[in-house]
Amino acid sequence: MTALLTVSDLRLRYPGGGFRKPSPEVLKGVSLEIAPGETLGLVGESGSGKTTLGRAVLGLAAPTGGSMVFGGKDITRMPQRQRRPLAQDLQVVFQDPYTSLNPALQIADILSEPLIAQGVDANEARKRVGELLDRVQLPANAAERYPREFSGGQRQRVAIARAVALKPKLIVCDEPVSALDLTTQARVLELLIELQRSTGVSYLFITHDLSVVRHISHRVAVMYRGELVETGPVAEVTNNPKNEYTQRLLLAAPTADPDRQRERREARRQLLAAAG
Amino acid sequence: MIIFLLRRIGAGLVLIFVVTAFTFFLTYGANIPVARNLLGNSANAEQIATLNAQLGLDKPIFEQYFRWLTSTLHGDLGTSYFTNQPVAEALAARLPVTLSVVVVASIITILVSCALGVASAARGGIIDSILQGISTIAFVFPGIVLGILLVFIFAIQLQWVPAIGYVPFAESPSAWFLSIIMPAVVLCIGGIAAMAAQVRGSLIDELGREYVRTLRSRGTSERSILLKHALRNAAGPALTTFSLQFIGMFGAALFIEKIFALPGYGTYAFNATIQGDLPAMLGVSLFGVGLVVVVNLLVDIAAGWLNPKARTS
Amino acid sequence: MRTKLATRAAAVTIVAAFTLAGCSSGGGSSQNNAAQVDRTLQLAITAPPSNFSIGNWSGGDATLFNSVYEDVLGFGVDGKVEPGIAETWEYNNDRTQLTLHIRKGMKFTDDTPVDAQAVVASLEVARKGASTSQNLSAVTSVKATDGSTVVVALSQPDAALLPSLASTVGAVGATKVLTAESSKLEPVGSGPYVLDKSQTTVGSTYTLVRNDGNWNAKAYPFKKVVVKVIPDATAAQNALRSGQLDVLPAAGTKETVAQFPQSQFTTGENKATAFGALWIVDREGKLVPALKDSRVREAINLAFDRDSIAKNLTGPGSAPTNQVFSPSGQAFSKDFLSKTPFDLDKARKLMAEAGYADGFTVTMPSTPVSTTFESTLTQSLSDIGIKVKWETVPFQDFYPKVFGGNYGMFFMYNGYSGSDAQDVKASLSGIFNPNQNTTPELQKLLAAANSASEADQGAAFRAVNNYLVEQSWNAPLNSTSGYYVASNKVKYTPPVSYGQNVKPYAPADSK
Amino acid sequence: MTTTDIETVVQADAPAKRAGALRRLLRRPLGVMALFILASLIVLGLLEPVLNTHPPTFSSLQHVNAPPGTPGWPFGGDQYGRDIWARVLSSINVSLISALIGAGVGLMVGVGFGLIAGYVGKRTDAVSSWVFNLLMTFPSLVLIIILFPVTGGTFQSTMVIFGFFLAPGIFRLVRNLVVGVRNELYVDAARVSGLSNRRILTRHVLYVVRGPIIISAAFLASAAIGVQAGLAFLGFGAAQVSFGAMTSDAFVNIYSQPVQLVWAAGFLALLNGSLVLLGNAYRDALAAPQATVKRRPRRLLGEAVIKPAVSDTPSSKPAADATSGLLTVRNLWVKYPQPHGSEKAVVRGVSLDVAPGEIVGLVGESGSGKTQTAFSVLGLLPKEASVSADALAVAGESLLDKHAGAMRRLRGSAIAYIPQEPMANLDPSFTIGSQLVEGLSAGMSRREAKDTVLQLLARVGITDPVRTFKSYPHQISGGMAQRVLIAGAVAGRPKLLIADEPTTALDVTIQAEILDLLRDLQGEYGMGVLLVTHNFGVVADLCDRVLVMRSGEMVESGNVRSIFHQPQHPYTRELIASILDEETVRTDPAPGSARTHEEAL
Repeated sequence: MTALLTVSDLRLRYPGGGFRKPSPEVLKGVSLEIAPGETLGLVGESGSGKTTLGRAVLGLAAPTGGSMVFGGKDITRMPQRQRRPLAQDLQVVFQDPYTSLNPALQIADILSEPLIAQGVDANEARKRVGELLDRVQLPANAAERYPREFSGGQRQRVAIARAVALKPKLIVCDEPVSALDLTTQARVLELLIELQRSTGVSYLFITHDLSVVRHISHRVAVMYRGELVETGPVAEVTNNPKNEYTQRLLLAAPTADPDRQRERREARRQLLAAAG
Repeated sequence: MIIFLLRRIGAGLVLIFVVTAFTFFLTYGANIPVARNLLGNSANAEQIATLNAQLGLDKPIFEQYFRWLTSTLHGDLGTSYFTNQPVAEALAARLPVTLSVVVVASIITILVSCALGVASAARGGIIDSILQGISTIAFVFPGIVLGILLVFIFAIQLQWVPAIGYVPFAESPSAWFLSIIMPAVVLCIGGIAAMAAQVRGSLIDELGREYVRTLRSRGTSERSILLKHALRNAAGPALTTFSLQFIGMFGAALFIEKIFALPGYGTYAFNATIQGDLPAMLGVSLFGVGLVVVVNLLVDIAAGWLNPKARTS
Repeated sequence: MRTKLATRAAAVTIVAAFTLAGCSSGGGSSQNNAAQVDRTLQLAITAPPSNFSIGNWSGGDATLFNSVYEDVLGFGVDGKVEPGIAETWEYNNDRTQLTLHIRKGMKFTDDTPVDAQAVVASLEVARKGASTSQNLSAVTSVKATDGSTVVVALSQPDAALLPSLASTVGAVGATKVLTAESSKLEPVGSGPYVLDKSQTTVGSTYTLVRNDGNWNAKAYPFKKVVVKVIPDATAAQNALRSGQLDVLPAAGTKETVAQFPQSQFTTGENKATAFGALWIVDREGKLVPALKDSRVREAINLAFDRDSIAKNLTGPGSAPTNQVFSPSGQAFSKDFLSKTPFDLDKARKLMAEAGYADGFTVTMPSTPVSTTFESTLTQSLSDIGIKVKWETVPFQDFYPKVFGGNYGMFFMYNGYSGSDAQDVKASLSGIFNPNQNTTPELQKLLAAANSASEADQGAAFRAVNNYLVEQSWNAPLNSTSGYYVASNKVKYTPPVSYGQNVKPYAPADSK
Repeated sequence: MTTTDIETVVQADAPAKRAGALRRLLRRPLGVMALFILASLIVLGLLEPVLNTHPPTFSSLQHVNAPPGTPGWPFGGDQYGRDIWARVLSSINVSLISALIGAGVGLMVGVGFGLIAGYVGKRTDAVSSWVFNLLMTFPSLVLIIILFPVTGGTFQSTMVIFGFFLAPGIFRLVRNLVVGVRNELYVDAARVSGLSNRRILTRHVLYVVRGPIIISAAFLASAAIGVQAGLAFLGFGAAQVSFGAMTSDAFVNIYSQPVQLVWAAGFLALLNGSLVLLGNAYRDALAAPQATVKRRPRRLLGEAVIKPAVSDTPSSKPAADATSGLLTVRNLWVKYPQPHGSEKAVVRGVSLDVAPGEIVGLVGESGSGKTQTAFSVLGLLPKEASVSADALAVAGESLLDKHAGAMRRLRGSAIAYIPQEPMANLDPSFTIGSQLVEGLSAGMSRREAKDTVLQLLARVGITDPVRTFKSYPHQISGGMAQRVLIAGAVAGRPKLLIADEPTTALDVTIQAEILDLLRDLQGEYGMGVLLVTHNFGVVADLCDRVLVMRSGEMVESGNVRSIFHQPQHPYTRELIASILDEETVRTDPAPGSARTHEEAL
């Protein structure tokens, strides 16, 4: 199997802490694989280390152990300079569409930035901006406008356009829809799936929302306190969780149906009673 | 907390060391003809050489520095070349003067600027505009002019306060207060404006925070919200501003001392400098930096006390 | 030379502080009948005294020094030498030996006797002292022939000796502590006042308490004298206005003192206290060759409109002068003023004759003291083609730079001592003559003047004066007296020279 | 919805015109005035050779203390007969040069190191921060004076040194800004895009620090001018013509020629004042793009009073009689003033009811006005909001025209509130206990109040109430903090509880616990609850009835089951349809995995 990304026994501890009391380990030996064209959903609660894992893959956090291989290259401790060409293949969409776009730049500049960074001619880059906007279903006149003139969902489309500008092989999506309204969320997810189908890009999709994971992922990895507790095909993990934490997580999420939610509540109480 | 304090004290000592060494080598490098200045017009070369030898100025620079350092560590700051008074004794006599003025000015600054800042943040509108006006005027209005005006009205016309000089607290607390109140008022005008603006800004920030709304939702009185909660949380940033103000006032005291002929630290520093009085200059920088270190330490302690996060961890 | 930066205020103040060596004390009229009152006199000085150690007095206001120490001789308010520790004195015929008869029964404040030995001891210290040795350079020995007689032997006659002994140079201190470290701040003398350590803060306030054991204590009506250090002139004026001072002997210009309400203050003009001069020190032309030529120096003297300077720049309380002697002395002559009239044409002609028709450039030090005169100097000198480049000199570098031969000429004040002999001596030594230039003629004239009898001294020094003016030795511009202000509670008699003990002050209600 | 959301609502349709900060500055009278004065002074300085009547050091003996207006001596002469006008011009230049040098050195050093330290971080940051903190604590004036012999006393070299003392402030500012920017997601995105550090610095970082640097430059310049003048006033570098020297000269003459002080001090004040005002105005222009709103004085304390509806806000429905329900709202309007004088309505004629013991969910997307509606009932909208209604009553008590004191009493007892962000809603400076005790109504002894609070803490499921009582907010977790806030809300035994997204900031497992707690408490106290949320799961879990809002209007209300199963309004239908169905799981195979599958075959 030729995985696009292979993460093995990744460990990470943020710098800091004292001489006697080192800072806690955020990732405690995480291993996972993502195949080309596949979406791996990474679920977990806040502080579970899921975002850190994404940042480590992106080179924004330095691992303290283990390894990451992307497209056959070891990227575990790749220096910044060598990493730059990697941007062709590895991109990101962040959670907060309000801070992931520089408020001072026009959309056209935001979108051409990765292109120019990879050596695309400025005029050519400018031309591609139009295509990109079209790809994410934004009007062409968006190019001359500033991020603050768009709604959250539209901004997230810009961020997605920026991510796909270089036709990457993997996009790390860090909670890309959790700040969006319900209706917008659904449409952005549709867009992401559509892009995946047409380009064959892989997603490492980080989220805390199980229904989103069900919707977009082929496989799911559940993270709890810096460790992966369960990995498997999405249907298997969400319908028939083996891990106790996964079970709890699934039962805790309220479902949008008063009657089924009552049942789920009961189930959860029983589980907790059994555990407690 | 104790480790934190020890670290700060250590850093302070390093600072004192660095600054005094800096002062020593720079002033030495300036090659001030101390002996000639001391002996004046009629001295001959031989007398100058004798004096240089007496003062140890003929020794290599590092030896001189080492001598100064060791004697300082033994508590002896040397004797002023020009007044022949032990530097430590001179500073001990002069620091209280400047400190009296600066501390009283600080107290006035804190009280008035908090009151102004609170009023401005709470009432807005006219008080806000007045505060803005005061701060602008205070910033541009030369303190000298204000000083002259105050002296003219209160010392010369009304004769409520002395025009010049300092009366030690031990001699007469009331005379002490009268002798420093005008300098203190002149000194704190600019500071009040800056501090009040800072208090106002921080308060407005705090009043916009969510916990304020929650407090309101529980029926907490506006008075308690403003004076207990918001002010307490706004105190941290204001404190930092205040510590800089304090240090600034210490420098500005120089001008005040000139106008009110106060025998303070500033005049001493001034005289030491223009005379090239090395021991006095070193004493001045030692005490100046030492004072800054102490003030910063106190501010840190106060900030820690104000901020439970720093206090409890 | 100390702490004068802040005193750029009034020229007179500066002059006071600048009065270099040989500050003499002029005696007040010995008011033996003055009512002794328990009043306190409040005075101001611009800078604190650096020390009270005999031989090291470094100039400045001598009020404190001369109040604490009784000098060998004293000065009268008219500038005449009066008895001090020596009741009487006489010279031998060729004026090379001075015999002093010491007053009997005097005691230092530490209860040791003031006798001939004590006088000898103090004078011996003064002979070596950095600030006094020059004044006593003619002295070859000082001996006590008995308990109350001291004989001072001179290598050559010195007319300045008596005035010197009446000034800080002649101070007599207790033998035990004469050279002790403590004498710097805790003097022991036999003067009219004692420094009260408990009420003194070194550097800011000095309190003198009357020494009733002083032989002339009755002449000092004030029981206590508080001397405050107030460097800033305006602050001092404020203090006087608010009643924190009694007198400002050098309050400033006529305009300044006019602001004091007459209902509460008396004002008046002082005696001439100092003069400002362009000192032409490079008379050998080492640095500025042109200055060697007496025609150039004369041209410089002719370039100044001294009357206008006195009238407009320094204003009332100043007078034009082209002489280094005090207008109050005998050597000064008003007639000599016509020797250097304001005559640009003649000046330019002299420049041309000397070969400097196109002028030359000269660098002069700019000090806080010179600022007043700088624009006038620049202007006047450029009128005859001399271009002045001003070089700002930090105060502490001034002496070394002048002594280092960095300037051909510079502007500076010198104080009048009250003695013609001392005045000319000061003008021909130290920074005013760093190269010790002299000429045989000048030497001859000086020797004659120094050995002249008291009666002939005036004429003899006038001859010296004449020579210096005619040779354009320097370019004195302006003598200044300034004005005093006294509260109505205190009567102030301006002395001949500035830098006194408290003799000039008396309660207003006494006669 | 937080305050920022309220602002977004307010600004939402502000004209999209992008007025630059400079243009905004020019719209402020103070800014224009300052700019004009400063520019005039600079021109005066530059034109010195043309404008001056004499060289600044030229003195004319005839013009000593000449009165202003003397021909050729426009401002008169000083006590040495120098032309005050010429000296003023020259002093302007000295001041401006001082400002340039002082601020220039300060900026270069501060910005340079600030950028590097902030961006590189780690040890570079630690070391340079330490050095600059050290520099900051130097008593600069004293040291400058001490170094006077070293600098030779020229004002230029003095200003170079002073510049270094000015640098720490700038350094801190720039460093903190850069650290802030460095952690911005768009910088991360740029890094992921392969931009070089230099490019990130110039493109993303410099933009952000630009404004604050300009502002501080104005203040630094004024500080430099002040220090130069101050030193000259004291007599340092007195030979140099400058405002300080002029002031000092005039100070001596203060009693005889007071007008001379006016020139020096006046021009110095103009120069300094224009710089400071300019800095302030520019800061305001940067901070508040729509600052024209400020026309109305902004009172930060106090809340909007709810007005009875007036005719210009037509009722969408005829006003119903106040029911006997717990909460009755009829035709509620909330409006905010806009920059151009108009008003924008964010709640438009909303009517709703909550019966005693009923849990009503108020749902809608962001900007729908649901939070504004909830805060109207609490009376916690900001002062600038204008709120009106035909009827607004809680437990039969009308809130219309109720003054602040009465509203406060009502909030302490009848109405309670649970916020969204638990941490931000606790005062960080006070212990949990003291905050809760304070909320309890008076008439209780401290001892009783403490016992009550401890019981409440236990009731909301806190395992160690005593310890939590003594803890500070930062010492407890978010879930705990929300329990504490719930305890605070129910302490007064309220009849109506308004919960604004009470679980949105929490993890699902915690959310489930909090929902359980809310349900239990509601049952126990028989409270009516108005629950603002966008989460239909929460609605399904807790609510009896649902109200759906869009763009400030109520579009549908009904029983929870009917809303979920038979939504009537198209918008409600769209909302329900957007809920990600739990049953649908992605089934299309990943192309990559498919290929691997084929390869395996």
